[in-house]
Amino acid sequence: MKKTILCALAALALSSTAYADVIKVGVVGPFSGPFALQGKNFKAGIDAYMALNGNKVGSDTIEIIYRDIPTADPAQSKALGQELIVKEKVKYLAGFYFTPDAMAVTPILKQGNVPMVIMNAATSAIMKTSPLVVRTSFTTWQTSTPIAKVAFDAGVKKVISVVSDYGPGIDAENAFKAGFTKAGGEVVESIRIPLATNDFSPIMQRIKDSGAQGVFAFLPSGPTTLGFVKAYNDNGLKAAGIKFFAPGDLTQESDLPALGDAALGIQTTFHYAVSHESPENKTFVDAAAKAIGNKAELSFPAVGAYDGMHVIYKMIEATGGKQDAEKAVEAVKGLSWTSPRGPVSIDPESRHITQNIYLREVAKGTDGTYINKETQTFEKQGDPGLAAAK
Amino acid sequence: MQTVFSIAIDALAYGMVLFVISIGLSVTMGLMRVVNLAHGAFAMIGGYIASYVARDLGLGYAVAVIAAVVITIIIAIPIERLLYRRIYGQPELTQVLMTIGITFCIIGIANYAMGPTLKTIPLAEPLRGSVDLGFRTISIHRLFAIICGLAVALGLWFAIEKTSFGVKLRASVDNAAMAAALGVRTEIVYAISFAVAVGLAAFGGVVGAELLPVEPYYALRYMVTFLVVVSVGGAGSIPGALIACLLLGAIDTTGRYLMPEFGEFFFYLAVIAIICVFPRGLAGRVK
Amino acid sequence: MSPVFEVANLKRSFGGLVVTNDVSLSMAPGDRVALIGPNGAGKTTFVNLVTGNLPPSSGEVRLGGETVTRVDAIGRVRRGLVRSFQVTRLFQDMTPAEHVGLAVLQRDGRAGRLFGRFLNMTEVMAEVSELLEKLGLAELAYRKVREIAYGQQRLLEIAVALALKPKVLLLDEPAAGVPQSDTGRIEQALADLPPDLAVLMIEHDMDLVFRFAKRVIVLAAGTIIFDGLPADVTKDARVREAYLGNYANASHVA
Amino acid sequence: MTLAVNNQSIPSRPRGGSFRRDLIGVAVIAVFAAAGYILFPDNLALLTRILAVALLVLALDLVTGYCGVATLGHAALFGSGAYAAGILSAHYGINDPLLMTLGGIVAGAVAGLLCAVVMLRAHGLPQLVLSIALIYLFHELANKASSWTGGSDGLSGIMPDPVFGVYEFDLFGHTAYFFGVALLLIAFVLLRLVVRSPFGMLCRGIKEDPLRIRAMGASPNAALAKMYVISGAVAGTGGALSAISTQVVALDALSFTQSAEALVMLVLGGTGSLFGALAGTLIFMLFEDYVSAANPFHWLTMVGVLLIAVVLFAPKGIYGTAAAYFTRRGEANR
Repeated sequence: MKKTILCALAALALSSTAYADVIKVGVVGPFSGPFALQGKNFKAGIDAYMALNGNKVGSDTIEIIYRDIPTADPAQSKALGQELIVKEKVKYLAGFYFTPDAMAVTPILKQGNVPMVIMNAATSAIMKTSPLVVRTSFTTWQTSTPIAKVAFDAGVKKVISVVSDYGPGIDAENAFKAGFTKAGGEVVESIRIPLATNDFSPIMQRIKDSGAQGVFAFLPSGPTTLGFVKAYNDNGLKAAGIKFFAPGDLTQESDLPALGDAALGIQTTFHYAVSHESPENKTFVDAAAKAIGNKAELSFPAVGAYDGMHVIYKMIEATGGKQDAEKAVEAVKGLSWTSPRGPVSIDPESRHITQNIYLREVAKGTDGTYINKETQTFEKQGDPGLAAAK
Repeated sequence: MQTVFSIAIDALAYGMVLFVISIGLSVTMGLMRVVNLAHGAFAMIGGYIASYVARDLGLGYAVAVIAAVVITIIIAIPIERLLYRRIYGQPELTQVLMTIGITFCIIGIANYAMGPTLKTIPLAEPLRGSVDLGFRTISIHRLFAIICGLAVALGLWFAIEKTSFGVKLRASVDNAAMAAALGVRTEIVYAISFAVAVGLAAFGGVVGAELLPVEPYYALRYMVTFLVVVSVGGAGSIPGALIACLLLGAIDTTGRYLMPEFGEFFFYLAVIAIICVFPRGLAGRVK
Repeated sequence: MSPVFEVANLKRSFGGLVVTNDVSLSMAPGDRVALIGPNGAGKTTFVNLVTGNLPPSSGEVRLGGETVTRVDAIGRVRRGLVRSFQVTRLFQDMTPAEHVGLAVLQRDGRAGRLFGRFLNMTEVMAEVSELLEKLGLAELAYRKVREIAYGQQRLLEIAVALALKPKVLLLDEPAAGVPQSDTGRIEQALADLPPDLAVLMIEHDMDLVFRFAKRVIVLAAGTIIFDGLPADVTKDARVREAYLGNYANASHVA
Repeated sequence: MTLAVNNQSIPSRPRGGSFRRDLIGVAVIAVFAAAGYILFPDNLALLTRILAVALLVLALDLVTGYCGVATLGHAALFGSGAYAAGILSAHYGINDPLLMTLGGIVAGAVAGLLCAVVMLRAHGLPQLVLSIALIYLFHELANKASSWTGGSDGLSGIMPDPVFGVYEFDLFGHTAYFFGVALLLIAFVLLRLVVRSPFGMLCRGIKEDPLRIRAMGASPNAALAKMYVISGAVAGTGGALSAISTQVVALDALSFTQSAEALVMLVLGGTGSLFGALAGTLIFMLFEDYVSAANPFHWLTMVGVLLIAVVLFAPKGIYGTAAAYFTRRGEANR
């Protein structure tokens, strides 16, 4: 067995000795299916980065190989990861929208001598499964914790939490609860609803009956979010003054046109808003909008991918194009730069991105489109989820 | 007590929306004996057209509804001619394969043509907002959906039971050869029924869009729900479908209120229980 | 001889409509009985009650002295009450050999065996070939049923029934739909049925009834109106009325 | 009946025929497996996945193709096997791949029995809906029992030992592939025996006319339940293979999508034939892999077109239609 690995390593090493090489990066994400929009954003972010920074690092040409995984399907993800490493001989794996898909691939990183840059999957625990993982997106804990403080400071003492019954939802529930109780508030009820919920009226009734002053919600983006926000308005919760708090997944820019006026005034905390004001972001948005074709479809996975590419470029620089996963990861530990989302750095210990989290409110922009208007900044937020899991 | 009323209203509204969207499928499956998994795809096409007409062209909601129904039927005609005709009377599995294939194609095309984002259909002014019922508020659109459901149920019942077309349709369903011998042009009857079913799908897609928003995966996402509702009611039976929708709507709504985390369990356990007691569906005819 | 098959006061109503009313009959091994009756007399319901596909409102069915009223259709077959169907119900894609083989295996409780092929089971094949031979189907043994003529399918129905080694055989119009040229073979097959088997034949064709039956039962409006020798049946006034209506009586009077 | 033993008056069928076909079948699978290994040594993960799904589709063929029970919930059996194998390893430290497979087989069979109890209460369309309800219940159950199954994050920490203590499951997937090929071959040979056995004949009879089978004194439901258990064992093997080879199990193994895909593959290949099931799986998954790699963004349309084309031009499924064509040609030449 050991021999096989050695042979493989030798083979891989041989293939990477040539000077002007093509360095392949395998990107796994949902490019079709219900989450195709997120995959499209991956591609937009990557394309934008390469348009702005060229497709060469030193003398090496970077080539991206996309592989489609429409929904969370770890078996498929593992097969794709294996194929990318063994057949396509990629030196970097990136992408991964869903946590299980990322978790399926982490065990083979060491054997394949390939680092993985996660551009979205937001569960804290992934980082523990392999030392070769770096994440440039966010965790649900990271984005859901500050909103608890926001809610408490807004004078809300009793909150009901409503989350979709799956990994990220449960993370959000725990993160909010931890933050809110610590601040001195009370979570009066925690409701978990099935992912496939079409009609939210009964949930709204439940919220009303709970006597809470505010509601904290986490649902996957798409139709469910739309249904939830509409029900919140239609059932008179907004009119009754029950405040709405959520992490920014809920008011993803690509969903805002559909949410329309219903979403106005909703407060969320998140790491990135397309409307973020900075020269870096302007450059990024212009390039990414061009890549995706329709600016309205642009949202946060694009920035995760953009920064992911930045990290990969740095890794390639550090290793001189040679395949050395450990060295590559080592090189980006503590790396800091100004991302379109603001100043960020890679935490050397957790290899997760440290970044500003912004409080935003859905508002109408100057051109009549809906935006997440940033109103407050929580600086240099790490991932509280990893600590909580211990 | 207030809560009970409130849940009852929600259940009714949800059930009626389900009914409006699913009843077309009941027509294809019960009367034409086609397991039409592409039903949701036609509803989605209707939704897209309505969204385009109302939002991008800025025409009114009423125009959008009519355009959605008419254009969806026009789109469906060649599909019926070229593809569905080949599977009438074929084994169920063949029908499943064909209609899933059609669904995949429509999803792919919708994704390409309309993009992956959610599309909304701006409501007519009088349908926006909510009304206060005294013990709770409910969106006017929900009430509109309830009325639409009742209108569709009555209209279909009338068309099938009281018109000469209904007589021909029932004859064709009971015994196609006999009906043909009596001078009924079954091909035309089938074509019209298919058009009606597709039109109902489109109508349901538009009216239900507030609850089931239009996006490319609409066609697959809700396929199972439609199939379940129709089968529990007993395919082809309008009262059956109505009862099934109200019953499942009530179970779903109550379940989601009382124990949201077990919402799915309630729904599907109820489905299993109902089918075990009524193996042919609530209104299924015993042979 | 003690009766092998008894029906006592069998009654079945659908809502208010009594379809089978107080029917009793008894058969001994070797009996050859024909059950006739005009359309709508309740023959089909009677068959369903006897075979256990329909529960009776009241009354009893006994097989070899055992009350089987509460035994389901499958249990009755296993206790020796076997039927054939008015319209052949055969497996279109299977061969006559497979049909008979399956029946033999089922009778012996071996149809659930997961391994081995009956074609390789000598004693099963011996029985299969004997039965097919007897009914003149040997040459068709390995053709698919859909390829063989209807008359031969009827014979195969009988072969399948016999393979189950019944004590009581219910033949539901065994010659229905068979062209005139082939009825001879079916009659021959009926004549060759095992002598100790009790046979109840439901039939319209009076020629066949007279040639086959030693006893005729007439069912009309759910009740037995005649139970006796074939020779007497046409003379019976109630039978004439049941079949010919008032017209018969009128002509009689005239 | 004793006198008849040596009186075989009907010509006995050439017995070698079916046995020869078995050998050919095994040989064909072996050749395909070897070809896959030699031609696509870098795609073994995909090929192993195909093997696992092929077992699911074979299992589905047993109940759908051979018994006429249409189901959109067969992944319940597959997923139970996968989770059982995964839980054995992740929670109980039973890492022997053979024991894990055995666990998968048992769990699949039990799930099969459970499903049968519910499924056999109705027929036709309502039955199809029962299967859908079942798969959603299984799915929800696994989601709820997240301390056992990892919920929507998936069950990780599955670390199978080397097979026979020698062959390790490596990055390149050699061991997993051969392990899968071996499982598929064993399952195929056993199933060939089963479908030709008296029981297989009984099931074909049930598919055509359950009432007739009742009139022969056999209980269709008992037979179907038995077939469901066998089917569960086969699907469970596939699930275990999936868990062992990918070392992770997630809710998609118990999903409606997985069930529906399996049904599509079966119908695509041709129901009621083991080769049809295998051909359907191979063609569908290779096609999907090819078009989704060629165009990750719009491949679904291509798959749709393939399905429609099959219904229009090969109504018995690809293998079924091809087989019928060659049989006809063979007869014409005779």
